[in-house]
Amino acid sequence: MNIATIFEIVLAAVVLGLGIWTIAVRETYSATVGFVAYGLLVALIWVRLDAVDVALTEAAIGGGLGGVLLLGAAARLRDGERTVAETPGMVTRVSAVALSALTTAALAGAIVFLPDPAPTLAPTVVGHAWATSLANPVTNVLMAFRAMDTMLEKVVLLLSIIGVWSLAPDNAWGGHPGPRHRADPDGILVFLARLLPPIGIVVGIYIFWTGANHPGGAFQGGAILASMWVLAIMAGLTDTPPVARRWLRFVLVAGPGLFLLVGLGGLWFGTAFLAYPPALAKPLILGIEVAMILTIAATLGLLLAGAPERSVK
Amino acid sequence: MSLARDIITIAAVSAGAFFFLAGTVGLLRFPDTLTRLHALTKADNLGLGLVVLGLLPQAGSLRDGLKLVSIWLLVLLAGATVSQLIARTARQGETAK
Amino acid sequence: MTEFLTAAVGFILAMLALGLVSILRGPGDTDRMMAAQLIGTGGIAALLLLGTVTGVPAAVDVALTLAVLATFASIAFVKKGLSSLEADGIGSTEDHK
Amino acid sequence: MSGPTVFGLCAAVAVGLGLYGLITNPHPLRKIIAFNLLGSGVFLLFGVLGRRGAAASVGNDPVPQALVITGVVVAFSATALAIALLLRLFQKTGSTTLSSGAPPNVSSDPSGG
Repeated sequence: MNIATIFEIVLAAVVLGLGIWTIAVRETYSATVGFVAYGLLVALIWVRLDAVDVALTEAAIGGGLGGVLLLGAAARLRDGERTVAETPGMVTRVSAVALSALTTAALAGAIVFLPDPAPTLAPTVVGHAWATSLANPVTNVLMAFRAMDTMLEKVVLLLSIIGVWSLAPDNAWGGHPGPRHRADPDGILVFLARLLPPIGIVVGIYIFWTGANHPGGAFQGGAILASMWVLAIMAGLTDTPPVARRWLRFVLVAGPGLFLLVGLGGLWFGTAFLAYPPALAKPLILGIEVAMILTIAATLGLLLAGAPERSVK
Repeated sequence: MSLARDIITIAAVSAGAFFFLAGTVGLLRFPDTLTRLHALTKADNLGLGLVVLGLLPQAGSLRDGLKLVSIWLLVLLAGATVSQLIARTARQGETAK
Repeated sequence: MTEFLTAAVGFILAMLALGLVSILRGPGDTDRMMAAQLIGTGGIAALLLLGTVTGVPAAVDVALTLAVLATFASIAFVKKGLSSLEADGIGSTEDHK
Repeated sequence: MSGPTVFGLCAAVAVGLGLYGLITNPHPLRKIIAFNLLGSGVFLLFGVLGRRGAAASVGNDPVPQALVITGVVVAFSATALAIALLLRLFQKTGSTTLSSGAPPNVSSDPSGG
């Protein structure tokens, strides 16, 4: 057993310890904090598995935005904690343990006994990289070889924002999501909210731009941009826009819309839906990604803000 | 030359790890929020700074080195602001009791 | 060199876990607010070292992302923790002035 | 025991933990967290299998990686929708319980929704 394996066991143990904490601890707020820590450390496992694209996504979502989303809910639901009393009985508990143990055993068996090396599509992906002239194989899969999945994923984002908005009470329909934050204009929070976003926006665009040839991409970059927007909102520098605004809705559909147009263009001029002509592949993909990073940033920020709560005055 | 670089790395990263240790001991031993905050921010920022310093000789290019330093500066900025906010909250919580 | 750096990552991870134990156990919510800060710094240090060990230069980009988002998460921790404290009439540091 | 195997076993346990929390924890927000834990375990399994399928100078099979990235995004949007539903339920009834036996408190809805 060498030192690398020991390190891997330590990492897995810490991550699992946080998982157990998240499930077992009594208070919801503590569980949320535990889950944020879990999400950040899982990013380390992904780096160790040589999947840096996923590590970036996990750091942005699992640790950053997802954590903030859960935390906000935990803070607002704190008063409701007392009303939950009905804990499951002994029988439910024991059968849940049995079911979970069985699932874990089956998955562990699959990990131990499945063939190594596993069947792979990596050579096919690398072999067809010429078609897009992008060097990052994951971006190639996301934007070209399985572009349909990515387009539908953006549609899922759009559907969920529609779902969230439709939960607004009647008097706030089409209004501002979330509470209006106010802060001391000379305070330290406002200072940070003025200083950090320019840096964050540069980092976001860098992560997006480098995604063509190295790990990164529109989603990870968009998540960073969204977090900077929400930071400015939390510091009271700006307010969430009323969801009925036309420009906002245009931004939200720009990414999937352009994707769909390019896809239909492929059907019209070329051979198949979403087939890019090889000479135009790179500019087309970049164009879609630029539209998408704006859409993603707006969507993620609004998902964090939640349902509209205040009507437009 | 590479030996000298490795020695710098080992020395700085060890010192950084020591500060992480000191921070954790502080977190475990100090009695109240403000002192624990002190332990956390001082030790972590210095610890990360030393780790970054240790990794600089191993960086492949100038750009990578600049990225490393800018990460440290970002964390310093964040640490300074967030610990201010936490400390204020803690103090107000105390006076209100 | 690789062995040393791997050991350093393991050590920092262990310190991170210990620090988390003390923070998560901590009596008040102000203690728990430090969690994001601690994971941010420790996680970034571990990532940078790990990137050098594994030979994944892009790990620096992950650390950069983490630096920005951990700052954001820490602010949100304080803000959200604050808004729940305000319900009890405590703590109105930055809000409502 | 190689590195990916360690993480694979870790992922299997995470799935089990998430499943257990999803079934036994009465608080809906805890159920959401448990479900996310379960999902993250499944994603890790993908990553471990992709690592085993590493070939052609790629450290990890890009196809499962792309699947996982899509999955993370979808999981995030589902979580956001679930939390919005939960907050609205809390706003409307003043409680977060899902059981129909609990006394509803509808009259206390200030928003008139």
